[in-house]
Amino acid sequence: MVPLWMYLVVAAALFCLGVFTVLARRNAVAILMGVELMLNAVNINLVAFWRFVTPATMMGQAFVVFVFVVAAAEAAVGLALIIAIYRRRQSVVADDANLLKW
Amino acid sequence: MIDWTNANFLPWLIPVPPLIASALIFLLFNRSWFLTTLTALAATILSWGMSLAVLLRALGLAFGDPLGGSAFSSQIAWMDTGTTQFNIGVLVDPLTAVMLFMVPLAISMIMIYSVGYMANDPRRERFFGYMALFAGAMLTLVVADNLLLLFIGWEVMGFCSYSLIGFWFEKESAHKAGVKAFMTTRVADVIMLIGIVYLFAQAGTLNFRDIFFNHEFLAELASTPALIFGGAISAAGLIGVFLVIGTVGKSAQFPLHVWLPDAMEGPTPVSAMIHAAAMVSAGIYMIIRMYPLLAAGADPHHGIYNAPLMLMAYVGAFTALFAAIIAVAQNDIKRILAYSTISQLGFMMAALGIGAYVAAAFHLITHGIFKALLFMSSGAVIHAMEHGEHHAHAEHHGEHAAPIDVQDIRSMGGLRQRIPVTWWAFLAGGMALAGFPLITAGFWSKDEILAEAWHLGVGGEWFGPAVFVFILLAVAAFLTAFYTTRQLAMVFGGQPRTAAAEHAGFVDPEHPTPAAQAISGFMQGPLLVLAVFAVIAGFVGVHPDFPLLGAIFSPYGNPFHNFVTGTLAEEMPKVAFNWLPVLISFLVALGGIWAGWMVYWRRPLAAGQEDPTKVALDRVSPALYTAMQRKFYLDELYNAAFVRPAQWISDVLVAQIVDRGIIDGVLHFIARAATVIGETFKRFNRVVIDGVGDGIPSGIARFGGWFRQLQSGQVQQYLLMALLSALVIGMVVFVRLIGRG
Amino acid sequence: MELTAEIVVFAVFSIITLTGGVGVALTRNLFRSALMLLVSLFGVAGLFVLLAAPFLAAVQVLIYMGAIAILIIFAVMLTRGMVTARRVMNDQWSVAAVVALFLFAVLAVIFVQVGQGESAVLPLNPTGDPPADGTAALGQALLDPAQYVLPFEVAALLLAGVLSGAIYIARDDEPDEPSQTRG
Amino acid sequence: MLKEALIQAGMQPGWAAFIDIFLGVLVAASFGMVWVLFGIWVERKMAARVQDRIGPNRVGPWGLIQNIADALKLLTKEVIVPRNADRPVYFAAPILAVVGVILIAAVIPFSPVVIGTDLSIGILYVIAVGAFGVIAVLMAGWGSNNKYALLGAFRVVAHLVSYEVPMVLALLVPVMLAGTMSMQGLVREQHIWYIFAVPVTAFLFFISSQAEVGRAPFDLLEAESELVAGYNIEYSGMVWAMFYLGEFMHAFFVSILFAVLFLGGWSGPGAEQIPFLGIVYLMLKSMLVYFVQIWLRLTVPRVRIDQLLAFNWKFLVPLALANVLLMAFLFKIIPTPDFAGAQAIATNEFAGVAGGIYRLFGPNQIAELPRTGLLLLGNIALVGVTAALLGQAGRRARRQVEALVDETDYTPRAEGAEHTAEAPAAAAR
Repeated sequence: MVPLWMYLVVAAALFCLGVFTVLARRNAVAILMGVELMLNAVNINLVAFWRFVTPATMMGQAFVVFVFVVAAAEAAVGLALIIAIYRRRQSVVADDANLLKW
Repeated sequence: MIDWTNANFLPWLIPVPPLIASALIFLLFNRSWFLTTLTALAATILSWGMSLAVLLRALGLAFGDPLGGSAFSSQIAWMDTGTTQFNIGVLVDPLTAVMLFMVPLAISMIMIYSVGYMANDPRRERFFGYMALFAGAMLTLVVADNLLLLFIGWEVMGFCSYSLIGFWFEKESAHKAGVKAFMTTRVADVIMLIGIVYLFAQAGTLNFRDIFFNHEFLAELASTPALIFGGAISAAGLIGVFLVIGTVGKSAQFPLHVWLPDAMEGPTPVSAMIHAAAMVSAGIYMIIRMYPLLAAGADPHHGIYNAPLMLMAYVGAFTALFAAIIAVAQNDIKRILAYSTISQLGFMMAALGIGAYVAAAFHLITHGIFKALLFMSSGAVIHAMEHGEHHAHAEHHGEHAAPIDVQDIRSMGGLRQRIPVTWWAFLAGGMALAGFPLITAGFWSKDEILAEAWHLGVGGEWFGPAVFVFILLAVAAFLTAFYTTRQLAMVFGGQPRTAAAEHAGFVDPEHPTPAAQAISGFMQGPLLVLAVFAVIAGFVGVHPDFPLLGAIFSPYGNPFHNFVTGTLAEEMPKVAFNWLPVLISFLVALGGIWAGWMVYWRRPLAAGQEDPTKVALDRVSPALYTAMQRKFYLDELYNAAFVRPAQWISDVLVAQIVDRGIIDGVLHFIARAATVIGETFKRFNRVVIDGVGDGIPSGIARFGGWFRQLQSGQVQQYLLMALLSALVIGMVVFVRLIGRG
Repeated sequence: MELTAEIVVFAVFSIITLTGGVGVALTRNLFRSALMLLVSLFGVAGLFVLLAAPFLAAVQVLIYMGAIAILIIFAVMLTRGMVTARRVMNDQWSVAAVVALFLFAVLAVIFVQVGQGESAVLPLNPTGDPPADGTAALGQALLDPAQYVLPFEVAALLLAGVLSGAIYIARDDEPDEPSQTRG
Repeated sequence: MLKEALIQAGMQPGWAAFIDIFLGVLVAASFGMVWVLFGIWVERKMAARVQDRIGPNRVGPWGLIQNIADALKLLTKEVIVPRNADRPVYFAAPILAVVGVILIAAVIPFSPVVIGTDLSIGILYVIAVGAFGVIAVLMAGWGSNNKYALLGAFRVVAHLVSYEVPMVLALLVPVMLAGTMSMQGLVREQHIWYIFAVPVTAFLFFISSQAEVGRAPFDLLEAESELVAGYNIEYSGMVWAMFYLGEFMHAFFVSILFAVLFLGGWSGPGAEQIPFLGIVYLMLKSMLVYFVQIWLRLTVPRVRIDQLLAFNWKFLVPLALANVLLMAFLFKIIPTPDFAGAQAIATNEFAGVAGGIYRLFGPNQIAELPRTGLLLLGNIALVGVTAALLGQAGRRARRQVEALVDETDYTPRAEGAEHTAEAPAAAAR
């Protein structure tokens, strides 16, 4: 049986990739993808822990479902915002949207 | 309430009416001439009445028990000077009583006289105000029971004399004279005040009776060495000297007499008041009052003299002679009298110096009376001359006669027919002054002094000062007689030398009716009264042993002598009657008069003729007469010695150097220093405070600028930072966990 | 750890997931990175299957790949201009890389140490077996009032709100030509 | 059975299971590929017949070989790749499209025994796999670097995604009835074909699956008259063939699904006993459904893209939701049929007539009869309501039009009523 920590390591790797993407990519959409990656990494962890630690209760899976919901919502709003920004400023580069500063 | 009949209270009231009158006149009545004269006369007569009442009481003639040895006195608390309480009060003792006889009399006569004299003067109300104040001050001085109240009266009189001398202030010489009088008396008064203060410091009180009647104190005072001149003089001596100097200034003795002749600038009643009734006599009165103090530690009768007595004797005698000499050479009618006053006061001072204070008092009284008479009559003469001047001027409107000096005797002459009443009064006064034997008061008082002088000096052992005094006084008496007769001759004898003299005396030249006398009734009344007194006053002090008159007038000893000695604690030894001094005084008086008559009366001067004395003296030395006339250049001397240096001091030293140099310098320096300090502060301020003040905000601004970059608007930057911090915190927590785990 | 089929399959899916992730991170072309995202999602679905959560795998594929990824691709399409942008990374990528690596290192170290150490927290082998019909059990859990019905309802509300909001945000302001189906 | 053999052969159980499943799926997939060829022929023949023409008959007897000939032709055709197209994406698209469809085959229950793999979430897996199709379309659209391709891809994606919603809702009902999502489970539970219990759901599923596949009225994907050939414009040769293949297989698999869900799959008399019979039954049912599809495709006019979407979101989805709610409500109310009791009666010799009927009709079927009846009633009620609503909507639309159009010559009214480009009400809504 594949030990738990392998799953965790893979999830961590995926998470770090997600983090890197979010922090490094210039394109807002790419950032969103990064976020999706991170959420998936979390899902892996959740399911892994559910499977290894508490298979009886459905908490892990329920949590994952809710993560899906949130991810979907987040993606929807995120993209809507990006499109709105793009429409107004003709640029989706995260750096350009820097008006909210002093 | 005040018990009018109680003798103790009466003295309080004597000085009050004139003071009130002066206040009223000044404040309320200075517009109406009638009211002014009314209040002034009423006040003086009222005070005269009261003083007469006191006098009679004192003499025991009325109002119950006679004074005897005691004195009325009552005191009230006046000032609370810290530890000691200062009382002032009134004191009536035989000396005061005597003064109360002479002073009010003279003052009232002068008041009445001045009503006539000042009738048509534009500022006559003001004049009466001052006169009333003057009278009040004199009376306060007389009744005062302590030295301070006396000094207050003294000062007020000084002020009144200044204002009265300078009454016609539009005349340059008048107000200069006023200032001169005021300054010289002030010098003396300051020294006197020092004496008073020193006395007060020693005695703790200034009350006459407290000081002069406790002998231990006087002895102790005499023994303690004086503060300043320590060894040479005792405390009492020093105080005495100071007081004497005060009197010298006040009574115009030698060094400080220069103000008296100039005081003639004032209207005649003033000069009368000053030289006769009040001012000068005050000084002598004060010395008599202070006699025990001055004589402390000395017994003139036994040849023991101390500093004050010596001072008085020499100064008095010398002044008498000196003034007499100058008087001979004077041509102004009032100036002659002024110098005669100075010499007469010299007589009194000398008498006091040798211990004959009773004789001095007697002479004081008599002199007061006939000198007042002389001044008022001279006033009348001047009045007449003014009328003459007017008429002469009116008649000879054509050619302008040179305006003559109405007061110059050389422009007078032959006025005995024109103003007969004045002529008789003037004669009486003159003879009294000259000391015409037997019938005039002057003779008796002067004789008394000479007798005393003889007895103490020549008669007995040849004591130093007494002899010196006797000789000088004798010569002075001769000269007095001489210049008096000269004056009489020049003024009244011979023919009128000028047109003014021609018309003098008559209001209306056409019909010389006595009614239209130039001199109004007001003026002539007092003259006659005083003339009478001038004659009879002398009989009060006749020596009992005097051959004929003694028995008549003084059956039980010299009445005046008995009466006055009551004031002093110890009894003054009576002087035995001695023919020699009386004979000398006879000789001197008659000799002087004869001489004067010979020179001036028999061959009256023609208009413009040189004064024979001058001619005589010129033969001796041309400069002598002019020197005498110019008062031995004393004025110039003083002027040079004091006035000019004072002016120099004031305008050069003080103004330029002190004021401008130092004070301004200091101020400028301070100002400059302030600006410099201000400047440095400004620079400091700009550098430090501004530096700090601006530094902080700009620092913050810079920090703000830098800090702003932190919020770059880059979402990813925030995320990175968040992650970093999370990591760090995680690490820390983890390490802690590991640590604990 | 002998080389069981399961490990091989696990390795395969992990590789798929990670290459997908790397692809998302690094590919220059945005569309390609989106596709790489799909690949990694598929990998994750596979891992779910391995972890005996078939329903989740299916849901993952259906929702994530079917909907969210498509949505993202739509977004990529709509912002066409930026797809072939020249600079892919912003200027803080180096720091980000370091931090990510550091993070991964930390997590990996912890997981490996603790995991192998047979600690209760990270058991090596599953402690129990999942219920026979996992999907039904999950359905029960989601709607069982004792368990997760409230979060479920809230999630529903959330979705409703979010989606309508997103539509409003993204709606184009200028009204285009009147749509055909009026009324 | 293969698996046990392998295990004995010493292979790890994991591997053995893996290989076993792998082979099963392989077989199913290949069946799919083979059948497509036949399927295409059938469709072209029917189309011809409908259009009163003969159809392919030259190549091989009755044109059977025509497809193979086409395939060969396509194989030899040169694959032209547009310049700076996104090559990997371009080539991955067709593969993904085919894969997406083949994967469905993995779970098709050909017979009680023959099945790729019986996933517990079978039907969900099918839908999930459907997503691949969507991705493939997108990749094709983007990969071919062609504006029209991209636009076409957008349209198709929108279309597919939106029709997925009613399809999933429709699927819910049989899963709810069967209580399980696994294919075999569904087939076995369908004692009475669900089409009789929930015809509305069946209707919904049929339409949405047609849209999913992109056939018939909704075949906008590559409609010739529309955007050239939709997303597969740039594809030619074998890659285009892949798309074409994928599409047909998808159509067939959907019909199989329909058969499984609503027509009882392989169930039929004797299906349990003879595995092959099951397959035959399934094939017959799916051919029936496939026939209906083609029939629909050839007769119904094409629907415009916005009408398509409007029809979905304004009619299908609400209907589906209502249907699900109704079914769930009814399902809750109707007591579950006690198959045990029915079995007992059937096996109880003494049951007499009842026993006879039960045996005749199969005890389970009879047990399920009441529920099915009630459900049928529910459906009928639903249809009635929907019809009423539609009628009302239609009348309102008609009135609006009449208000605008003069009855006589159907020209816009004289008094210049504001001329709106009022097209006659859409057929659909």
